[in-house]
Amino acid sequence: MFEVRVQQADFDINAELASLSRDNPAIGAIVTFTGKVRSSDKDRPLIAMTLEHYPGMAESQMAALIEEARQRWPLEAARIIHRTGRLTPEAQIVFVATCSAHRHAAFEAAEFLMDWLKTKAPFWKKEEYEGAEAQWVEARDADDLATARWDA
Amino acid sequence: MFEVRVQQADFDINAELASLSRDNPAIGAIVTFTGKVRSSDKDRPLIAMTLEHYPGMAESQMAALIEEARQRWPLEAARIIHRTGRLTPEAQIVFVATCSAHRHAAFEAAEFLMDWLKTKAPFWKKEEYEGAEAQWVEARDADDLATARWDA
Amino acid sequence: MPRDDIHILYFAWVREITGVDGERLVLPVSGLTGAALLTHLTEKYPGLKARADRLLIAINQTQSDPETPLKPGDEVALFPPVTGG
Amino acid sequence: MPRDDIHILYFAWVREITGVDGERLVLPVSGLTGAALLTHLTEKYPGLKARADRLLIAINQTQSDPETPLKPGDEVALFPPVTGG
Repeated sequence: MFEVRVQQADFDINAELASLSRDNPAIGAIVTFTGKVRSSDKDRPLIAMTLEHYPGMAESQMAALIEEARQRWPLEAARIIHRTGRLTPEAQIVFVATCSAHRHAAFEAAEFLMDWLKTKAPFWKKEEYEGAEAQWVEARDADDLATARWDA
Repeated sequence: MFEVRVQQADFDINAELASLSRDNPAIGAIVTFTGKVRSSDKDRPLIAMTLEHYPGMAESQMAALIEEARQRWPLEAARIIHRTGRLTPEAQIVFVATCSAHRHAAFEAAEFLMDWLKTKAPFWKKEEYEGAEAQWVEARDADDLATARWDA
Repeated sequence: MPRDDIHILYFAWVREITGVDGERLVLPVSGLTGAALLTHLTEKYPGLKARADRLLIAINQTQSDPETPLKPGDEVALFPPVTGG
Repeated sequence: MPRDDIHILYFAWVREITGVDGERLVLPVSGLTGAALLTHLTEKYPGLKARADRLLIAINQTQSDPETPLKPGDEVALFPPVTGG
């Protein structure tokens, strides 16, 4: 039960969790991360963001991230979903779920997947702020640092 | 949107997330933890577990854990639900959700709440294994260590 | 009229040994500590004795030092280390 | 018949500068590196020049060293540092 998806459509967390963990009584711990569009960043109201990806490479990178996580933690199931297209505040953008027998593996694997996803999967965000031209988001050093801590 | 509940009834993750994060566009990151009954532990098939709590103190301890998490991380919302009564394999036992602007706060606060919940909230588990008398679960040193790491 | 007794509550295997969820007790001496109460209870419930060193005490729903003196009206709970979550 | 060209893809602001999603290019010299391709492209698309040092290159959907030599049939993508998640 390891899956990655890139889609324009929204996702339903209950449905994802059911398909991940149903009929697997070895799962004792499920961690999910959901990323949502925030309405304000840097004091200006955000109108929308548009997510673009590199079809093919995005999916294969996401699958490689899950493989890497499975090398590091004993996972029973995991899933990454990333939306693309124009999304308005409060919309869901990204979903990561990890299932394991025990909680620490599930927590660490989920945080690892998000950190790596942010720096290794080919997605790009363009933000539209009130009264300004839409701008591509700059990569953040903090994300590189978050990724680097898993190299130890 | 900070809430704790102890209940016999199951919980619905979508409904909990909707009530936690609806109409709050400051939320960019939601982390959930769901603990489930595993069917096997120590090679024997588990038939069921029964959860008992200290009414009043359980709820006030859970609320205190959330207060402590709010002192440590900028949270927009958080919730802890703990079920009691007899639960069979694959049943949901416990739910923790944390909402913040950014992912690291949400991840760390959720893991902190689970670690503290395991060692500070008055709940007790009794396990029924195939062909054996039901037994109270012993507290684990690993849980005390997991709690202690947040003291630094 | 203020109460002159304490309310004792038992949980998990402590309750199975005592056979009751809880009981009221008039403090035999003023300023009795939780530890002394426990010694008193192990006489009433000998099954507690072997595991008395692993019991925790909560006074008025707050986990407390066993040397804390008890007062009339206190709610005193005895239970094993917690195992929820 | 094997292809004698490469397929170049552009993403995010790189695509906005080039004005096309992608294009095919016959390798001007055998063993051209990604870095040399980029130099070639900055002549065609001067807007890339100021930000060329921040571009990443993927060859056949794997992020690659700019000094890797390109081969006919390669899919070569140019894009800025990623910002998803």
